[in-house]
Amino acid sequence: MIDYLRAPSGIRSWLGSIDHKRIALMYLVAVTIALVLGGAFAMLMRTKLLISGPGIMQPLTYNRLFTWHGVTMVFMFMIPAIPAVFGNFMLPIMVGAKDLAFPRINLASFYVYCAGAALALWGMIHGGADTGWTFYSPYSTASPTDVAPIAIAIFILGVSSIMTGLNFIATTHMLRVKGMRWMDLPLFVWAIYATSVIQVIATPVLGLSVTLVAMDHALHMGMFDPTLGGDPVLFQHLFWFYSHPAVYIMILPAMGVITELAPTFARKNVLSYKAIAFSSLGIAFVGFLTWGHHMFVAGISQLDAAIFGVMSMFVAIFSAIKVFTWLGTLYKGSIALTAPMLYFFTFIYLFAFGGMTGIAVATTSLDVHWHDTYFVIAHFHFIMIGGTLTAFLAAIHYWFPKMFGRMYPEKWAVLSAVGVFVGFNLTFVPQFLLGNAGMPRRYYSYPDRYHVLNVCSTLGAYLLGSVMVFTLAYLIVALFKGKRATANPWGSRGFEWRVPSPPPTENFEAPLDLRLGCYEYDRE
Amino acid sequence: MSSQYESIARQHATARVGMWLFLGSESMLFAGLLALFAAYRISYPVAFYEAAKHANLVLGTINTYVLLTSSLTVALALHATELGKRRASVAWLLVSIALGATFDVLKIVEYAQHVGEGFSFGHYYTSTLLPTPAVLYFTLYYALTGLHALHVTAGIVVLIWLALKVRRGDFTPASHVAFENGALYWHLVDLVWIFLWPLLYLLR
Amino acid sequence: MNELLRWMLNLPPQASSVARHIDYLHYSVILATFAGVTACAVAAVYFVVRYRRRGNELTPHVVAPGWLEATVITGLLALFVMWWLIGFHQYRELETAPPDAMPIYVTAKQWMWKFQYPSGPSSTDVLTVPVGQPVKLIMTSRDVIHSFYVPAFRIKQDVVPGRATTVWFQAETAGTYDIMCTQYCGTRHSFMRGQVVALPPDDYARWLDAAEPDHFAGKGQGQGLVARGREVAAEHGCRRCHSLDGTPSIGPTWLGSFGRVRQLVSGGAVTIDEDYITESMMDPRAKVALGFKPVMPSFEGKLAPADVAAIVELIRSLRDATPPREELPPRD
Amino acid sequence: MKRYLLSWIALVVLATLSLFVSTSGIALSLAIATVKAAIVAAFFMHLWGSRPVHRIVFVTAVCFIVLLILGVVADVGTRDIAGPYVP
Repeated sequence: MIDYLRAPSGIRSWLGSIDHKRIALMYLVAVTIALVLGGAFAMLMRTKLLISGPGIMQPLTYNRLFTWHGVTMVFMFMIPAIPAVFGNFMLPIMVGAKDLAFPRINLASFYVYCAGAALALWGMIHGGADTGWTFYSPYSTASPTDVAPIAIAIFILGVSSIMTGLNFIATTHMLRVKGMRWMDLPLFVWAIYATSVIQVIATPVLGLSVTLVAMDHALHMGMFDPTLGGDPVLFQHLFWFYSHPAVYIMILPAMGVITELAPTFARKNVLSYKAIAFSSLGIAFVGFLTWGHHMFVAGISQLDAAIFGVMSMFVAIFSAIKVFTWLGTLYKGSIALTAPMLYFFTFIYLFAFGGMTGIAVATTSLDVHWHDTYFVIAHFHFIMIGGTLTAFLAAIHYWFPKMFGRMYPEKWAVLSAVGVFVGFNLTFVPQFLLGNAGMPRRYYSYPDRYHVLNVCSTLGAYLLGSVMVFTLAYLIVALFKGKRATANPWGSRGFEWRVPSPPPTENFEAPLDLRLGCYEYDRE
Repeated sequence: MSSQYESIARQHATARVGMWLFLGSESMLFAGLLALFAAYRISYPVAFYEAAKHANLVLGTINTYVLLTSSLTVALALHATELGKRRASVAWLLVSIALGATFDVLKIVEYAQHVGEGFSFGHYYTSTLLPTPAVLYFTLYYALTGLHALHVTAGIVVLIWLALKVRRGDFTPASHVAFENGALYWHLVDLVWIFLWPLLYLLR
Repeated sequence: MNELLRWMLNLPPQASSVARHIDYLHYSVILATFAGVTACAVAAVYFVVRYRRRGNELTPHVVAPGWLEATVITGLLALFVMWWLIGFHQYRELETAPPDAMPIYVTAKQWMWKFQYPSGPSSTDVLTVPVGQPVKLIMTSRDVIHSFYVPAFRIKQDVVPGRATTVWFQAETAGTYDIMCTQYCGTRHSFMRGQVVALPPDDYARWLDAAEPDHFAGKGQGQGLVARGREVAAEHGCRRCHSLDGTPSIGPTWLGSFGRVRQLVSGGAVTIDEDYITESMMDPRAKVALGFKPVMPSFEGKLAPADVAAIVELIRSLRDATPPREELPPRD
Repeated sequence: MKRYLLSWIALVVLATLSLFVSTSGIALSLAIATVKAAIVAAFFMHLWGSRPVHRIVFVTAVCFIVLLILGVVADVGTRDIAGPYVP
């Protein structure tokens, strides 16, 4: 059985391929480019913040930069990253199927993603959108810059997200190998399933709100125009109805990856399978009830603030359950400290810290002080970079042998894991203190008393950026020069490690043997 | 049959599940606009009450009957294909396409009449008869019925594609899942109109 | 202890009445965070050392005992909901101004703050307030959403165009504190900053007398906003439909109407406050009073903010007199 | 076949009914619309006899539509309910 990398060779066979593994690799390339682009915008922003007053760039340029950083990172990296790359590659193998339910829709979702990304880049080059990735009306509908192309690009990226989600739900329901019940599914599949449910349900509302902004800006439709009696707070309702579940779209797959690491490297059964599986679904559904905590000071009624406040506390419980179950899995295990395991501990520490500051920000009266300050920015970067990006790196290192048939260099990987941890903390812990001192977000120039912390944060950003470039470099080198990998280098019981690496196009020669569960390390 | 399925029936069942997921996602698109409509109606009850009087109830009601009947004819077309009667199925499909087209034409007539009276949307709203927030009723009216009409037009294209495939004999009583999914899409479009009609026209 | 923690967390000085309580809640949440995270870290390090890999041996299938999971979940939930309870109680205090608060009218415009005092003077970007007395800011925006944020007072409220939002504070210590706009509002969003100058009561009184009322409206030398209100009402023709002494007229009388609940043509009722009066000037047919025709023209763009504030103050000043028996025409 | 005709007749009758009953407020018209929607979904869209997955997806979508509307209406409807400040 020739493996999928060399099966039919040639560019046309790759670009037109409907093999979920090849589409996953194409997504990996596209998503990495988006990460590099978003990171570049962030570096430029941090460079400007080195000096407190005006300088280095025009205010309009800075405002465009933070909008592009937001749009590129959120819609082109965070949301598609783990589901579209590792979900696409691993889900069929983990459920024992030869491919996803709708392979052609899977390929179409990749090209729709590329179309959306291209339109967004054209919009940016064309000098578009200084409104922030949140597009709050009435500024977004009256902005001097060209908002419509980027808004429509986000709509198109949303369509691609729905197609991916739809594919995963249908596959999990209908294509499990004979005899695999829901409770036999690997927990990564549960996490991707919960993410797909959110993608399918919440994304259309985002599509609607950004289209309304684009039409308001271009055709003066006046849906949220206060001079015509419209209420801008309603746009915030529609936007955050999608965007809060969207942060769960970003973190749930990361939790799925982390849940796979613990049993493999601790050689131990997951502490409580049901707790993790159902907390994934819990996060997905209760996550829809908490969008109002972004609007405590936006002028919503106190009753609403009360409801959304309580619900935000409930959804935090599910994340807390997961953290305790991961740590519990290590108890009485036999832990090997490899690079993915270093990322695992980085994730646990930063996600726990980010999650607890999430509780702090969800407490209504504290949010009045912190809303739209650098405290909120530090909070969500702790979850996005500390959580999703760390899990993305962990997944690349963990599944590198399976996807490419080669091993990554262990020494460099450990160095990069430590570098990410140090660089990250140096960048974002000062931002917590800046937020406490009251420095608002999206500030081109700030009062002088915030200067020292901003310089420190920028140095951290440079360190984090360089570590990321270093990681990308040695991974690309490992693609060609890495040692040949065996089918199961980590000795894991996971289903994906029971097929040769890299797996053949059909994934399985013989159907998956379910006698030994994917987390059963207590018997041979 | 694609290789990852073990039977053609399984592939059809998966196609139906996929279609239902798509319908769920598509209906969420209208959820946003319905939420806006509810919010503005609560903020400005008088303005919406006055503005709803100017909605053309006659055309609205005719459109409701047109869409309900088209749901029936599409269901009958599907039934005919299940029994293998290709000619009857194509005939029912053509009736459904005609009904869909009637809906779109009546919609355009209604829009022309409203714009003529000055009830356009947003900044193009020039009428002074009604209290100012009434412009929101018409902005929402155009958004809701416009989005719905877009879906009706897409439905018509799907029905035309189905009619061609039935005439070419691609569907057999055993394998016609694409026809079922096309019919499901058309029924969703009718379902949405069932809710739009009372909200926009029966605000008496 | 409070000072030490405030310095360590880089929090601004606690200059308003609510700041101290909010900071106590802040300390409890942040300390619990540190405790929780360090506990996780210590547990992780212990597990890594204690259970390091010695060979590919098998590990026992440990199942989490039900009681442990239940206690952890309910314990955490209780802690989080307790924070929410305290937080929401403080939020209620932050959101509802005390009735005796001194109202000041704030107009946010793209990249500046305008303050209008009820007794006449107005100022830009600098808000002077007495220490120890609650101050209520009635804010509206002329273009996009801004957000009034004073870190030292721990208060923040979005200023939404087309609507009046309120925020209140009571300065405890004299001094100048930064005002910042925290809702992105355009190119110079980061320059939209002002100052709150908190003066001891006697300095404030001296400042108030000395402050020349801004010749904003060009008229009304040195007399209060109420007098200016009477003049603006006459000049813009309000007096033709609204009487000040209770005599029934085309429009509802202003005598004794402020603070009362008024029935509306569309059913339902509204309490007459700054919000309703401002809205009725800009969009009169939105909430028409029961028993009256929707004939009032809109004053959108015809009245300067100072004039709007003047009329609101005039109606507020008439509220104590008892209105004659309001005979309402039968409901047609 | 017969089932389709029966449900079509029911739909037309209900539509005409909601025309006359519209003066008594929006709630009744919406209730009738929900009944009509149920008929279309159950019979025309074959929700009645098909796989449970279809019903789950349909019900979930309806729940989230209602959730969004309730969340927004709860805010707009109760904006100035906050009672006087009691120290």
